[in-house]
Amino acid sequence: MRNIGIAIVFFALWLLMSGIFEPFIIGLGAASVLLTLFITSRMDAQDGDRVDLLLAPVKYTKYLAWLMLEIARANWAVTKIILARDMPIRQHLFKTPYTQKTDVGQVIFANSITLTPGTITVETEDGHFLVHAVSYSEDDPDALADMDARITACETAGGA
Amino acid sequence: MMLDLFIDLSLFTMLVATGIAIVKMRRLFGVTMMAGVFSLLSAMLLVTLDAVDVAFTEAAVGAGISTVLMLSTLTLTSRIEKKPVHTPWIPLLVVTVTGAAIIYGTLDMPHFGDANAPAQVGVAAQYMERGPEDMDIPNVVTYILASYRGYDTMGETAVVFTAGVGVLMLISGLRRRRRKHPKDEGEVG
Amino acid sequence: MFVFAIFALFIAMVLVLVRLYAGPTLYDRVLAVNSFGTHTVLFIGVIGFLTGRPDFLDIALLYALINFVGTIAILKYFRYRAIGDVHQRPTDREIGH
Amino acid sequence: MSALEIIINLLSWFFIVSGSVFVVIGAVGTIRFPDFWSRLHAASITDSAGMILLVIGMCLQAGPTLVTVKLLIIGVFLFITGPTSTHAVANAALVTGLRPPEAEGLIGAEPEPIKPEGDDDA
Repeated sequence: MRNIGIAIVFFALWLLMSGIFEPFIIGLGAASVLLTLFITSRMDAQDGDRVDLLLAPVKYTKYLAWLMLEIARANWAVTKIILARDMPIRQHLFKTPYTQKTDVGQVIFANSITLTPGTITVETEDGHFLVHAVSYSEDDPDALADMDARITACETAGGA
Repeated sequence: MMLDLFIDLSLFTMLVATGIAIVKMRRLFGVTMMAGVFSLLSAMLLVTLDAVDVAFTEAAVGAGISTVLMLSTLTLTSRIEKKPVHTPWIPLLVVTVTGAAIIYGTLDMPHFGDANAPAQVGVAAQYMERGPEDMDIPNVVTYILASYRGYDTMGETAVVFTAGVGVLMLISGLRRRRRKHPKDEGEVG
Repeated sequence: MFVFAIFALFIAMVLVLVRLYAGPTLYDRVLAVNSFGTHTVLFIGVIGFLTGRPDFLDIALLYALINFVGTIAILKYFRYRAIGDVHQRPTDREIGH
Repeated sequence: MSALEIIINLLSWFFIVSGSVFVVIGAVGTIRFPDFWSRLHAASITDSAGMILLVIGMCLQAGPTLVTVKLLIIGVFLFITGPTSTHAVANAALVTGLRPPEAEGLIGAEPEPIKPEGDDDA
């Protein structure tokens, strides 16, 4: 089941990247997809290290749209700082707790923090991230907690 | 046309500036980073010259592997380049003379994209004509390299592969030997 | 408009090169190279559109991959060495303060 | 030229020009900001706003072709790897002992001491 999904994704990627729909070329693509599948399944049997995407698709799409708005706003804020004559920088390193249960959720949270300019995830520790802000304001922890709650709502299952 | 010239000139200016900076810089880590940028710039030039396949190679070798290899080398040596003991004038003279000779040589070369250039009048025309029927592969460079010059390419690939394996063995061997001294005998990350 | 984008990318590249040369810390340089890599990817994409043949995007994709792998390799090397043996941590002087 | 084409052209003009402006602003920030930690934020403007706007603009120019698909793949890839490499730079700097300067009246959080051996989660 899982392998079939991987094969479909790989083959679609091949077709889209090559853009040539001739039998010979498509055959080569199929052969390389099969080879890749063979290698990945062997690797999987070796360490069993897999990543499961336990996310609700619709909610996650909504979250991405919201994130885009956030990115736009944050970009504008940092742009103003860069272009201001006196550059009102107020740097601060602070801790932000996370509530996601899955690895993927935590990665999404950490990357979302970094994607919005002005805040960068610097270090991951048990139960919280270290976040660096270039112009820290007292509302920042609340804004990050809001983002955290939104991502946690996207998770469908609570595996470790 | 003007725009092409402008793009080429800007890229070349940045390339030369990076080259001078590499020569001037004593901090070897900075040199490594500069070399990465140098390779990125030359790849951009290759793209503007339509040499897409060479740009591919430059991406994999120049920007990817060589930076990592240079960093691994940096772990084995010091971080600051030593001051040269000899005067720079004789090397500069040699380089200037060589450069002048090369530029003099290019005067005889055909222009870029000249249809009457020796490279174009040989078998190239036949390859271009017959290739699509013989091979049924849409990319010209690919079918010439993989079929008409198949043995040549195989030999090249073997040489490059051997060199790569050799370098990797050298580096990993050195690291293991150095690691034997401290307390952590067993585990090699 | 693509001409405008090319101009903007060139200006950005020059500025980043200045930062790369000036340093001062070694992480500034890594950051500059990473930024320059993003500029390269965008430049290759834009130049494809400018010349009317956007087939060069394969190379842009390859550069995106290589740039990421390269940056991670560089930083993994720093972090790993700093963790592996505390005495080998680069001192402030070596980092370039 | 139909009305739709004009609208799409205008939109892609808008996206590409604003993307270019953000790329330049990010680069200006890397020059103007006083220290490494603030420069990180400037560089991430290029990675997020500049990249996203330019890719969207190019997608609009390309229309519904395979080129758009490739551009989207590049965009998604940079969208994921951009912040990851920014994080990696910041993390390496923190681990090797480079601490950000704190603004007045703020006390920065100290990272937990690194376990000496075998905790390489990177």
